[in-house]
Order: sequence, then C-alpha cells, then structure tokens
Amino acid sequence: MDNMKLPKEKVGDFLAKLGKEKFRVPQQMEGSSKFAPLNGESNADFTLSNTTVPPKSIFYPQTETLYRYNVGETAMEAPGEVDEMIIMGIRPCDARALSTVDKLFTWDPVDPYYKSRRDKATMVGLACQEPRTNCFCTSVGGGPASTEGLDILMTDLGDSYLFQVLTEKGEKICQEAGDILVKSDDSDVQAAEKLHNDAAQKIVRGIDSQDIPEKLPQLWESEIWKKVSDPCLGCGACTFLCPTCHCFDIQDEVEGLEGRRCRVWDSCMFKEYTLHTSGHNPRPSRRERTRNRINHKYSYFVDKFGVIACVGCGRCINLCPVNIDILNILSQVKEAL
Amino acid sequence: MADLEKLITVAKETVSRDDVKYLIGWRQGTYGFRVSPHFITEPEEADKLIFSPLCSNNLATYLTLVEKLPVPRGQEADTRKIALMVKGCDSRAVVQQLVEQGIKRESVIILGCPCQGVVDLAKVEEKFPAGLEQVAARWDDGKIVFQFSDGEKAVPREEVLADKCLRCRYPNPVLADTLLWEEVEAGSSSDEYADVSELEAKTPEERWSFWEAQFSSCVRCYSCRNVCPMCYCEDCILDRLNPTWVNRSNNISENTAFHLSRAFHLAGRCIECGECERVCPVNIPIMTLNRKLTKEVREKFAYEPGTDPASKPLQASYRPNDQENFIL
Amino acid sequence: MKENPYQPYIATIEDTWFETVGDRAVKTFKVTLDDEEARKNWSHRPGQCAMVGRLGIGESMFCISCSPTEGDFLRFSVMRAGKNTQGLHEQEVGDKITVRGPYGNSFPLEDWKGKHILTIGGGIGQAPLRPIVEYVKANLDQYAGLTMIYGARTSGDLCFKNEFEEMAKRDDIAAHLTIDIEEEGWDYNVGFVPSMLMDVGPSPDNTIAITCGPPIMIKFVLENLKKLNFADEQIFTTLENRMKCGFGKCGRCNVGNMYVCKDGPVFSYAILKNIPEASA
Amino acid sequence: MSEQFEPNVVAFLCNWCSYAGADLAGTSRIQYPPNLNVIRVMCTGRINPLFVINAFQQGADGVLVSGCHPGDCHYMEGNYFARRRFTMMKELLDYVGVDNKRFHMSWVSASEGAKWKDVVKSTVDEAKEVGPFAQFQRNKINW
Repeated sequence: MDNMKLPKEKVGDFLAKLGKEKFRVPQQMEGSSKFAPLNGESNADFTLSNTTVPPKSIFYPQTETLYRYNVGETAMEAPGEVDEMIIMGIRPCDARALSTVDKLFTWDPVDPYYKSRRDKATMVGLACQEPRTNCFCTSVGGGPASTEGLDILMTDLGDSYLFQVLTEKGEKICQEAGDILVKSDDSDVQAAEKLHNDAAQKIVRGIDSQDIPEKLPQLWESEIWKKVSDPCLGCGACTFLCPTCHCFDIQDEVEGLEGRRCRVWDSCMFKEYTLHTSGHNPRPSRRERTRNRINHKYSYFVDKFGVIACVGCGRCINLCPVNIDILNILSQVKEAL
Repeated sequence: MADLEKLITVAKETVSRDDVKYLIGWRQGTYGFRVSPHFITEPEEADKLIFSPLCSNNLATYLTLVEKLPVPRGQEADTRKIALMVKGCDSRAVVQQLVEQGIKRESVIILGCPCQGVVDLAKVEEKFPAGLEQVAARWDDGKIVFQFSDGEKAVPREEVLADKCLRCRYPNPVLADTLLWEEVEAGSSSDEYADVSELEAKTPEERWSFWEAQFSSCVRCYSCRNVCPMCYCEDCILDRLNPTWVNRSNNISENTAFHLSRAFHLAGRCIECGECERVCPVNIPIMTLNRKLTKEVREKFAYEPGTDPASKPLQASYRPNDQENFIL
Repeated sequence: MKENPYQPYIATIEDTWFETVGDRAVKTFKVTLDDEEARKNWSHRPGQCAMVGRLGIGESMFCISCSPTEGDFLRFSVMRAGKNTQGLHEQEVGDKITVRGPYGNSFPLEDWKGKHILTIGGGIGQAPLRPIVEYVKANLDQYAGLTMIYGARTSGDLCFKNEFEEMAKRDDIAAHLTIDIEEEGWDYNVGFVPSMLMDVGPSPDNTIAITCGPPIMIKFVLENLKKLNFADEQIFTTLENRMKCGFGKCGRCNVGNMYVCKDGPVFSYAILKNIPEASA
Repeated sequence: MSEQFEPNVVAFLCNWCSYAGADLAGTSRIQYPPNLNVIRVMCTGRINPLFVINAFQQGADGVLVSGCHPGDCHYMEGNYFARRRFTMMKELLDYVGVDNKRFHMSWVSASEGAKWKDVVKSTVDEAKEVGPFAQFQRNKINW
C-alpha cells in the first residue's frame, strides 16, 4: 500500500473516525506519563518522549484477573474478551520490546491473556526525532525509526504525520480512515528518512553488545556485581518501568465471598521474589539479584529466544534513584571480559 | 565551606583502619548532574569522593539496607564498623535509627558534612537539560555554580535547591564523630508547613480527589520504602502474605492502604530527608503526606524525631497528659 | 493441557493421611480430577510437578509423588510451611482443591531401562523419588535392580515409612532406612545419609543415582558418589525454586539460563555443574 | 434512595472496659443503634491502626475504637499508646479526605452503659450524615 499522510489538524477527525474508544495514546498524567484510553478529558500527547510507564501495561497490566470464583465453590470464570485497540504514538523501542516479550508469552504454552490483547491491537508507532540522553536503542538492534513490531510507522513532518504502512493491519486502519489521510509522495519519504537518520546521529550513548551474551555468565564470580549493586536500594523502579521486564506474581485475593486469582507485576530485585517458604533464598542479596537481572536481559533471554531483552529505552537509567546505569555496568562487563 | 581535600584525607584515614569495613560517600554519577553513592574499601578509591549541592542521597539508609546473610560455618561474623558521610538531615536519620536501636552506636563512624542545601534535580534539569556530560557543582555565597565544560553557570540557590533545603533547620549534623569542616550558619529558615496547610484548607472531597489522583498513579515499585532510612523492618507488612495486610494488586484501594500504612509507620519517625519524594518515578508528593504527620507530631507532642539521641521513640512512649480532645 | 494454562482443574481429595507430625508435618493427599475428560487426558511422568492449591488461598508447586503405574489418581505430599501449605493441610477427604499441570521434564526412565536404579533421599526429598521407585517396582523385570537409601532426622520424620518397611522385606529390592540419631525401638540403620551411602557402597557399573533432599545432604552425597566413581552423567537430581506460573512465564525459578519449571526440575549433574548459579 | 441509609460501623472494643460497658448497656436494656460490628480485642494498645484502614477497605462506613479511661488500662499503659497512635491516625485519615465523622475513639468504662449508648449513637449518626463510604473500599474495584 502507498504511504499516506495525516495532516496534524485532522488528528482529531482521525481519532473520531476510527472510534475514540479504541485508542490508547501517550498522556501526561499527574507526575508521570503513560498510555491510557482516549476519553473526553484526556489528550493525546505525541510530543512526549518515552512514557514513564511503558506501554507493556496495556498488554500486560500491572494487575490482571486470571479468573474469578466464589469462595467455597468450584466454578471459575475468566474475564471476557478484550475489544480491538489501536496503540497510537508508541515509540519504536517500546514496540520492539513488545515483540521481544511476545517470544516469551507465545512460548509453549501460549499465554492467552497477553496473546488476545496483542492480536486485537494495531500498533501505530511514532519515530523518534529527539532521542534522550540515555537512549541507546541503536546498540541493541533497534533505532529511532525501527519498524519491528509496528503496523504503521508515523513520522512527524512538521505539519503532518507520514504514515508508512507496514502490515495488513496497518492497511486496514488507513482504509478505514478514508479521505482523512492524504496521499504522500516520494519527497515526504525522503524527508522522513533524513529525519530518521538525523535522529540516529543524535544518539550519544551506546555499547558494543557483541560477545556479551555468550561471555556474560563467565563473570559469575566477578567483583563487579558487588560493586554495581552496593548502592542498589532493591526497589522495583528499573524492572516495573522496563518495557521488556515481564515477571509476575500470582495471588489469590478475596473480598467477602468473592475471590479472584490475579497476576501482578513482580520484580527480580525484590527479596521475596525468590524466597523459599523454608526461609532459604537462592538470591539472598542485591548482588545476586542485580547479577540475575543483567544476565537475564543480556544472556539468558538470548540463549532462549535469540534476542537481547533490552531495547535501549533508557528508562532504568533515567529512573534509578541511585544512578545505577546499565550502560556503565555493561562497559564494566566488557572491560572484565 | 566544603573542604574536599579534608574529606578525602579523612576518608582515607578512616577506611585504612582495621576496624572499618567500608566507607560510604558520594561520587559523580555516570552522566549529567547525577550522583551515586560510593562504597569504599580501599584508600585510593577515596579520590573519587565528592561533596557538592548534587549529593542528595541520604546514605544512612545503607546502614539498615545491607543484608544480614547467614555466616558460613567456621567463619566469624564481620563486626567491623561502617563509616558514613552525613549531611544534617542524614544525621537525623542515624540518630533516629540509634534511638530505635535499629543500629548500634559502636558499629558506625559518622563523618559530618555541614551542608548548605542540595539541589532538586527536576529544577536543575529544567534549566539545563541533562546531557551526557558530567557536571559538577559547588556552593558559592547564595548561589549554586554548575561547572560545565564550556564554563560555569551560577544560579541563585532559591531557584534550584530542593524544597526541604529551603526550609532546612538542621544544616549541620546533629551527631558526628568527626565534623569535616566548620558548621554552616543555620540561617533564618523556618518551617511553617505551608504545603500542608494549603491542603488542609480544602474540603475532604477536594483532598481525596487530590490524593486519589496521586495514589492511582503509584506503580508500587516501593522505591520510597526502600530508600527510606527509617523503613528497615526485616519483614515488611507490604511483603507479608500471611496475614496479607495489603494486597499486591494495584488499584486505588490497595494503593491507598499502602500509602497510608507507609505514612503512618513513619509517624514520629520521619526525619524529612525527602528521599521518598525524590526517588518516586511517578513523582507522587510523598513528603506532603509525611509532613502532615511531622506537623501533628510537632504540634501535639512537641516531638521532633532524630534530634536527640537520648530521646525515646514517639510511639514507644507516652505522657499521661497527652492531649485527647478528639476522644469521645 | 488446558487451553488456558492458568486455569486449574478441580480435584477431590480421595484419601489423606499424615506422613509425619509436628510443626512441619507432612500430609499426603490422594486426589482425583473431577472432570472425566481431564482425568482421561491427564498423563504425567515420574519427576513432573503440578500446581496445587485452594481457591481463595493460593497455589504452590509440588512434585507429583506417585507413578502413573499406580492408577488413575494423583498424590502429593505436602509439608506445612507457609500460607498455601497450611491451607492444604486444613483439607480433608471430600474437599476440593485445584490442580494444574503436569509441568516440567521428567526422569528419563525409558532410557534407563536395563540399568540399576539407586535413589538417595532425605526427609521430604523422598517425595519426588517415590514415583521412580514405584515405576521401577512396577517394571522390575526391565531394570537391573533397585536400591533405595532413605534417611531422616528421626524415625518420626520419615515419609512413606510403611512402604519402605514392606520393601525392606523384599529380596528383589534393596531398601536401606536410616535415621540421624539413635532411637529406642529402631531396627534399621543409624547415621547420616551420605555415610549410609558409603556403607552400602553401590557399584557405579550400569547404575543411575538419583538424589534429592536438603542442600547440605545433596552436597555430601555428590561428594561420596564421586568417591564411588560415579560419572557426572550417572547422577541426577531434582531442583526446586519458588514458582508462580509453572510454565516459564513468571520468571523467578530460573537457575542460570534454565527455568526449573520448564527445563527442569530434573537435571543431571553433568548439566548442573556447568551452571554457576546451581553449584552455589 | 427511599430506604434510609444504615451505615456499617466497625467497633474495636477493649475486653476489660468498653466491651464490658457495651455488655452492661445490653443487660440494662439500654437501646442503641444496631449498626455496630463489634470486634473484641484485649486492649486498645493491641489495635493496629492498620485495622482501621483495613476496615474501610472492607466496606466500613465508620470505625470506632473504644477502650478504658486513661489510668484504668488493665495492662497499665496500653491505652496511652493507643491514644498517641489514633491521634495521628485520625489526622492522617482526615488529611487524605476521609471525613472526620467516620472515625472516632472513645473511653467507655465497664460501668458506663449509658455513655456507651451516647457514643454509639453519635458515631452512627455521624456516619449516617456523611453517607456511604465510597473512597477506597475494595468492592469499588472492578475485578
């Protein structure tokens, strides 16, 4: 399909035409930003860089009911099907993160909750033009205009958005939008490509990730783990707000006679994440937990699924209260190798 | 004035002592205005130590954060001291930990750093967007001077200092084994709890809608809990499952219960270092909640935590004539 | 397995009894799945695990402590330790519990045909070994032999004691029971499991050794097996870790790059010794 | 709503004074509102302030904590500690917007059956006045 253009003054029409209730868009909330349904009051903000809370929260919410039941009875009822969604304005790194996590959630057996949401979603990405200081997508296989995991890639051309249609799902959106979208020509694509290249040039941080996956486990007893984890507070900021972190806990919650079994985000940086009932903890201190986090992202996940479970969004660096910097850890790893 | 040379010399001496396990100070972070806690076991590592308006971290939290791992059979427990650099507010945390017997006096060496206030990173980054370049800073007579590679930029302290520092009444360590340089003048700062009063003046409905929005955005990463030097229970109620005090699901009910429990557990213990609010990734004004209780504690019980090593914890003591006009 | 892997089957407790008593009592449950279809489709192999729990309390991972050769039911031996196990201990015959699974790999008993099987268990660690014992017992003609070493702190801490005593009487199976400290009325051996292993002194020829028990016991058992010239490939164990999902999604049970729930729980020592996290 | 709202009030009573006081009110046939769910504890000092939060989470419209008068505690000083705690808890609840009328504390001795009636009446009346609690109870959450 041809590339299309959405004039900025038509964004409102576009949202209305496709059905506002379908959209999940980046929004600035109280003190943070996240993807949320478009409603009367909230406004899509496509100028936001990466949202504080990554869009994984749409597909894999922090709290998700697996099934409901009444205490004392045996019937279980899973929540109903989700409706179709359009995720508009997702950054390429976050989209890549989802296609990374897909590998795990569709690993046998398939996770039905995650999968059904993924199937129902059309991903309209927005190419980055102003990467932030701690963005390093280009080091881990991505880029400010990476198309992986996207159905449409939008590029801000100033007075309009260029829609580069990548999949059938994307095509469907364009067809539905009808004449709200206008045809684009080659010059638009050239302009977009230039913007994409310029953006890639603006990325200042990075690491050569080659060799790391194979060699990381060799540093098991290295001193660096103690050193980098000393300041760690053991909080979940890095993992909860990481777009590829996917660990969860399953809990039964009961109110009166109504109960549910739900899953909630969990973090490998928490003490009780691996704590056995006997009191034994295979990862007793922050050193082991930090080591596991880095190893999982840069080695174990690669062994299992062939990709690094880090997309270089820089959230963990930006949000760490004590400046634990994954790039700094990796460069120490490189030195030690 | 902060004397870096003195600081490094003392740190080297301290960390060379046989009875010192390690020393905790600050060093320049990996980019921009960031600063990271610096753990030192060897004297030469002390050269990286800094003390500047960027050193917000309250290092007292590491006294209680360190895991007590089982001692392998045949080995003896390491009882060496931990040396710690503290600002005025940080020292209050140490004092309160001592008051509560969370730590032992003989297990810490306190190196006091009289402080002229640390910056609020958000305020700084609004003025100077953070780049990769590591920027140092220093105090200079009512101004904060940022040292960029292409020159220095001075900003009036009021514009970039953290709110807690603008109303600071304890710039000098309350307790220290060594004071690294002369005390700074306490200045005329007073604390009228304007932020708290502002909220108090509203109706309950308005207050709830304010907090409802705040608590809803919480992701329960527990940074606020973990960074807090006073949150050091080995078995936190938030982690417990049997009984489950607060469910793990994220919704307004559990989030409110979490925030109220956390705030209440700090009643009469919060030393107002503001770390919880600083570390919150979704910028919940946690101190506005904590300060309500500090205000009440000060007004109703004339108690200020972390100021007197000889005092008793507020909630572990009472006076028969404590006011009780709310009781039916 | 169900379409929604998170949704468990409802099972009814057919029979239940205490193996040991005390604070950390072990209670065994014999359960059958309520759904006939599910019962027909359920197939597990020795070594596999299942998530067992109660609606309203929670679920935990337990090894299935029976062999499919025993019949159309499942057995779980549960030590009372936390919230979920306490919840299970409160259940009696006729009560409903939730079961999902089976999860994980299993002991390659097919590959072991013709070999001599040696199990070395300690305490509740015998539970995952029991299905092997039962399986081999049922197919004894296909194996070169079966030797069991099982110990616990006291005779009161021994699980499946009656079964052992019966087997000890048989000529075609060698069953060695031991307790750590001398006790009045105890007719069997006294001493730690690793030293018992040395006393028995099994030959490594054509033998597979499977061990499970407390970490400290495993450590010395491994040392002693090496002394007896067992090769790494001849030694197997089964691991446990905290688990939530049971099929490689929730993340926590990994040992190095292996998920215990999916790649395990059964590992040969030849594999484990190369994972730094496991050797610790 | 045609039916009058009847609040659900959770009352934590100490075993030695307030519970006995409530008992006395009963045996003396003193009438008081039946909206109370009484939870007996050994001492007000045993009441974790988180019980109050939890009560609200589980659907209480009001909470009452009642114990011995200062100086009368069976355990000498339990109520003094409780007084400090609930002084702060009341302020905290009010500050986040839980109406002051929803949480009360009282001293009721074993002989004060009549006072118990007054305390219950005013607690229930105030909870009625502010209506059903609709802030952070669990059943408000859409599972």
